Amino acid sequence: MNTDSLNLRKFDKLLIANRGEIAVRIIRACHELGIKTVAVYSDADRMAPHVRYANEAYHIGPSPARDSYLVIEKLLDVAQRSGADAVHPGYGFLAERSVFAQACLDAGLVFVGPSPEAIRIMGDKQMARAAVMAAGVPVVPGTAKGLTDEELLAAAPQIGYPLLVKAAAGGGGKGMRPVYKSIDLADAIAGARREAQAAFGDGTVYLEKLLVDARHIEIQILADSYGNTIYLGERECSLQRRHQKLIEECPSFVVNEDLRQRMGEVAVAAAKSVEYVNAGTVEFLLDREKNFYFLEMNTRLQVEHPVTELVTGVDIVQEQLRVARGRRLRHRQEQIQMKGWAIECRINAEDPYNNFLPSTGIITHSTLPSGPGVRVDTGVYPGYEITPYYDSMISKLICYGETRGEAVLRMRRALEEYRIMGVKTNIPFHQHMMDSHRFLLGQFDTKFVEERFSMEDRERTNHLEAAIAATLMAHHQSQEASQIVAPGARDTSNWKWLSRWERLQK
Amino acid sequence: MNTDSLNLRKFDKLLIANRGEIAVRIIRACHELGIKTVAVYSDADRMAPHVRYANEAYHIGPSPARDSYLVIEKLLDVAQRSGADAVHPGYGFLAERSVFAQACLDAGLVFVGPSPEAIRIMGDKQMARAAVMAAGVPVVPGTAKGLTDEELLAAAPQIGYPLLVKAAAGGGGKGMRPVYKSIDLADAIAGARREAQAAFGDGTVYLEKLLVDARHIEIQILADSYGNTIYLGERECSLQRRHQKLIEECPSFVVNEDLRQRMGEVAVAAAKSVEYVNAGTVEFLLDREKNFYFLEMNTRLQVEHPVTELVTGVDIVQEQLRVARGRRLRHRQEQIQMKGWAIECRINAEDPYNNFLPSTGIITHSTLPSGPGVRVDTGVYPGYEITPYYDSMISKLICYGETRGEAVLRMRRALEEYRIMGVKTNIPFHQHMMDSHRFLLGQFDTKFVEERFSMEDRERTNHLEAAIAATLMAHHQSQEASQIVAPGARDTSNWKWLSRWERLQK
Amino acid sequence: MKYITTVDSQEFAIELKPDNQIVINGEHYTLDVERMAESGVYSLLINNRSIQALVEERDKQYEVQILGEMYQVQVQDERAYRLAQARGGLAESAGEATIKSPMPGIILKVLVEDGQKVAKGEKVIILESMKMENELRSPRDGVVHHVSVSAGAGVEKGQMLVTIGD
Amino acid sequence: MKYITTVDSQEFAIELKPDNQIVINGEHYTLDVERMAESGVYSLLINNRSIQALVEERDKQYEVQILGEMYQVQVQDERAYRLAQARGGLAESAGEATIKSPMPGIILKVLVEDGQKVAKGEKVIILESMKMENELRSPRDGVVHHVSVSAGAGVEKGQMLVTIGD
Repeated sequence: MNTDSLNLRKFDKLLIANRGEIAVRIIRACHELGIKTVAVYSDADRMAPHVRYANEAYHIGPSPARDSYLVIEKLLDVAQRSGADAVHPGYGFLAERSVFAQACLDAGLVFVGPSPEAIRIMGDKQMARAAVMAAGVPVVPGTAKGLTDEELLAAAPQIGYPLLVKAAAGGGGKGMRPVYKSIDLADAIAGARREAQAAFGDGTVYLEKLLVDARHIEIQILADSYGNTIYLGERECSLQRRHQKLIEECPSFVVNEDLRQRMGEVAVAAAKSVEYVNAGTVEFLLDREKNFYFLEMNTRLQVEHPVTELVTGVDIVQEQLRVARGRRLRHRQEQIQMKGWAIECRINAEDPYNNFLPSTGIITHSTLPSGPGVRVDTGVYPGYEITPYYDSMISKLICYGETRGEAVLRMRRALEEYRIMGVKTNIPFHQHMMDSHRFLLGQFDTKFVEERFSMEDRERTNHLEAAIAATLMAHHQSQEASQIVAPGARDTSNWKWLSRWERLQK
Repeated sequence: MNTDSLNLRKFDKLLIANRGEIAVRIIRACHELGIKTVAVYSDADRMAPHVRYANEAYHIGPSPARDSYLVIEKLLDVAQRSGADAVHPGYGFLAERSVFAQACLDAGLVFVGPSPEAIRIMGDKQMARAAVMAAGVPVVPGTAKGLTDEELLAAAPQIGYPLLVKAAAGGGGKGMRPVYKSIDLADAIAGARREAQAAFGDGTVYLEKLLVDARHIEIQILADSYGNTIYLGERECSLQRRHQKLIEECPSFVVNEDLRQRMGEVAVAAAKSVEYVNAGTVEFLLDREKNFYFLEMNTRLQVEHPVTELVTGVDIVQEQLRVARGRRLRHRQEQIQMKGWAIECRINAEDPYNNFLPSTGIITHSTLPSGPGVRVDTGVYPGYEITPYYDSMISKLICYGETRGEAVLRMRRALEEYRIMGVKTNIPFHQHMMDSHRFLLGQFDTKFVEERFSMEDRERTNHLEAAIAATLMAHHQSQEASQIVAPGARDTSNWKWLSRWERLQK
Repeated sequence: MKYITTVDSQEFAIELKPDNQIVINGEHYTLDVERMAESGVYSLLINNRSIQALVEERDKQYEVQILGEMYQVQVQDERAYRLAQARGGLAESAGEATIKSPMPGIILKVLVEDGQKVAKGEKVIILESMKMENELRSPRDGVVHHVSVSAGAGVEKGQMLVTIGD
Repeated sequence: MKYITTVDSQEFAIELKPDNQIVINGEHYTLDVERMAESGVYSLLINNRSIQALVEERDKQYEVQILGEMYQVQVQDERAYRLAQARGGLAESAGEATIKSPMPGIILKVLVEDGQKVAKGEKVIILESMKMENELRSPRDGVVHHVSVSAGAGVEKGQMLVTIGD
């Protein structure tokens, strides 16, 4: 498994095989390091910031990702035409497809990520389990894959209830069934197999213990090609809806220094089990008794990496690039200090008052919050259209404070400042969460948003003011319409027209 | 001097006796702490962000500051009408006028700052010198004030040349003359007296050693009303033009931990000499041999406080408010850790290619840089008019990095991203400085910008691209004009019109 | 000029008077208003209380954003309001409610059929779009009059899916 | 269509051709251009090299901002350029240069008088404005034709202060 040595060398021009905020994030890191950037874009993204901010940009096809961002040959063709000597996959799209990493290496390109072999192993739940178990990493108790229905039924009592039936090839909750009583197991296995067959073309399932009141805690790791692997503390990612993370924090309310060190060392062991190089994330479930179990390893940059950056002071994307260039890690483990607290809210185009229905449309206005302790990573702009082609994330709003309380209060302030028009956003959801007693006390698990949090008890307080503002606009419109008849009387100032309404009324 | 005890109590509504970015900064801190805010505005500022972000806003008169922001009675009247129980003066305007602090106390308001007495002493150069000398603080060698011409001439040899003749009531370089040879001294004293008399109505002058190759280093201090005073490290503010700071850093390239501690302890002693409470800054000149001399103490929040916030993690404005509410400091000296490096560039409306001439006009477009390590504190917006009434600062762009190098590279990236149209800005000056060899090596003093830095050697590289962009716009305009004749043929899309030019040409 | 303005289900009677005076449900306020050119940002000072609002007109309604929250507002002048009242009220239309597709996507499931009774908030359609399964729910109690699509169909934004009436 | 475009003192002959082709001083490029609605932001892809430019027209010139730098650009179509050349060139006007006040303020000092010779870049007026003393300098070599103000005078933005000719 020594493809790494091929995969490391100085490069000066990087192709970003992605779009949106993460492409912008990578371009910023490259420009800070003096690396030239090559963007790719689909029809929908001609005016996207990643196209405008990159040094070069190439069109790669129609808007659907399967015809553009997912077409390996097109990306390699652009790399060749542009003279790029490295590729950063971002997250999503091809980031965890070992064939893409391999194709880059075969084309003589540095792939900013781990070896294809590491991606392949960690991308297969069963292989990943086997690899990390061999390295002494605790995993959620469960069965091997490939068992028959009869073998699964026989294995269930050892695992105990509740348990989960999970698809070996699964993801996003598909082919997954919780089972609380042995009598329901046979049906659940059959249902999960059907769903997995339909979704992934592979009906293989396995059983896993279902952890109750568990938190999703993940460890950020960094590894260079000289065998140095360090962890950058944990992230708390329990606030999810339908397996989509909504709010992430660093550090976690429930992880103390001792637990952090133990989880960190286990995460490093997991990474080393596949000779991991570059940035990666080891996800764990943490139960009420502070037992933690390996869930999976994400072999790429994570959406929520900024909270770790703010608390550790380490620029993870710059470190990725340095490591891919064959450098050693800049930090030893003992140099990593956690200071302060960071929270990230994912701002999505969806309606929190209507079952989080995605909201499409053109963003007509966008004013980002700014000032102390506020960071916004975004790939949209006024005029940007939220299309069904890509995900609905508008931006990541990240706030830092000396303490968790300060970070929460700052996040409230920033959410109030953030102004987006044209599509509905989940900003009120985040505001409601920041006001929530249980969130403030850190009392939540992965089921909190879906099962114990509701927007219905949110009180909106500015009906009167909204009525006034809309009435003034309507009044102005009707005045303007009537003045078209007598254009000589028309107000020439763009600024003062509304303060004139009282005169119009006399 | 125990007015402090009157000056401290819990308050819930704060009047901000200021405008611009600092008013916005204070409002943000208040909202994060749950304090209601009252803004005041002149005619020019009705739409300013501080008015829109505050909970309440009151008009206080015409645009010139002497008719609005400087009128103590109007501010006290607004405090009374709004029920505000505290006042934050920001910086500039009335921030260092002891009569204003006293008037607030007399009106029963908490003044977020030190006692009137501390302001009065530190506001008088000679009294300040005397106070800090008594506390063992080194000052620049010089004479007392109020000496006759003969006494000054007699004292000069002990101080040695070069020296400065300075006005006791001076500021902004007025009434200040450098003298390099004894033969020029008499003339310089006479000239400085005339200038001081004209500018301040007070011809009192004194002599002071002129330090060559000196750096301007200042120490941020915080003091509560229980006698606790701490320092938050130093700021490097040597990059100035005409005594206006342009770029500030924390920490300084030339201050090591030992010097930091010595300067910090001296700054604390200076503050304690006037029983100082709240945030303050002690300014020093640091010579080549690392001797430092007290320059003055600013008894208020400083423009450049954000660089200290980023490196220490302490929110200085929140600490000001807590201390004014009678709380103890949250940190002991040994808890203050400096981590990383921060640089602030003041973005001003002025033309760096034309002798930094101020540029007035309306800001037609503004896109702030964002992403990792970038903070922008601004009080302007698209539609804002840069008027001659107030200073020409558009914003403060602050970048943070793990190292100075990372902060500089990030600043370059952020300056490239920052887009302002409608007025000229000094962004190219900052870009040129960030590229400058001497800046990168930290080799500069307070004379560097004026004497050894020029925009003339800056090479601008995008003439061709500018030509293309302008030509396309001109072409579009002429096409559009010709299409008015045949409106049926007009392009209805706002987006695609330019990609159509080739068809129009066929 | 008098207006009847509805936000959520709250009605406000708003009268604009000379000299920056405004009367809302009988209460007098002093109002100073400025708008930023072309951006839709309004700054209101209501008895010196500062409110920033973004306002856009869309589908004959106004969308108003204040402090992160979006409000849907209907404004009618007095005459139009009276006419509407005479016709049987504004919101309580006696006609059918229509569920339209909020975005392009694929119908995963149709959970109702013609003639079926439905309650307000009941799931009607599962639509896959933007990599997510989205539940479309009934906006009112009633009876399904017509289902226009079936599972597996691709639909465009705004396409009529189900009508619900009395 | 052919244009002669001047940036600082550099002249570019620019020809827009069909099929996204552009010829600049004889060199061919492939150009893709998009503009953002109403914000003046242009995205150029010049042989796939990405350039973002903000463009505004002001006083019959174009101000173009690229990567923090502002460029002043004059664009003339070929015919207008030839006419101007025939009249003696675009920038090298034979007439007077005028120093106008760039902002309202007070004249602190007038450093020249009528008939005095001045060099390009020489200080002519000290204007106090925005709490600063600002030096106004001669835009060219020449002779002071007329000084319209004296020390102590208040001036408006754009007010003529000094004219300089041959």
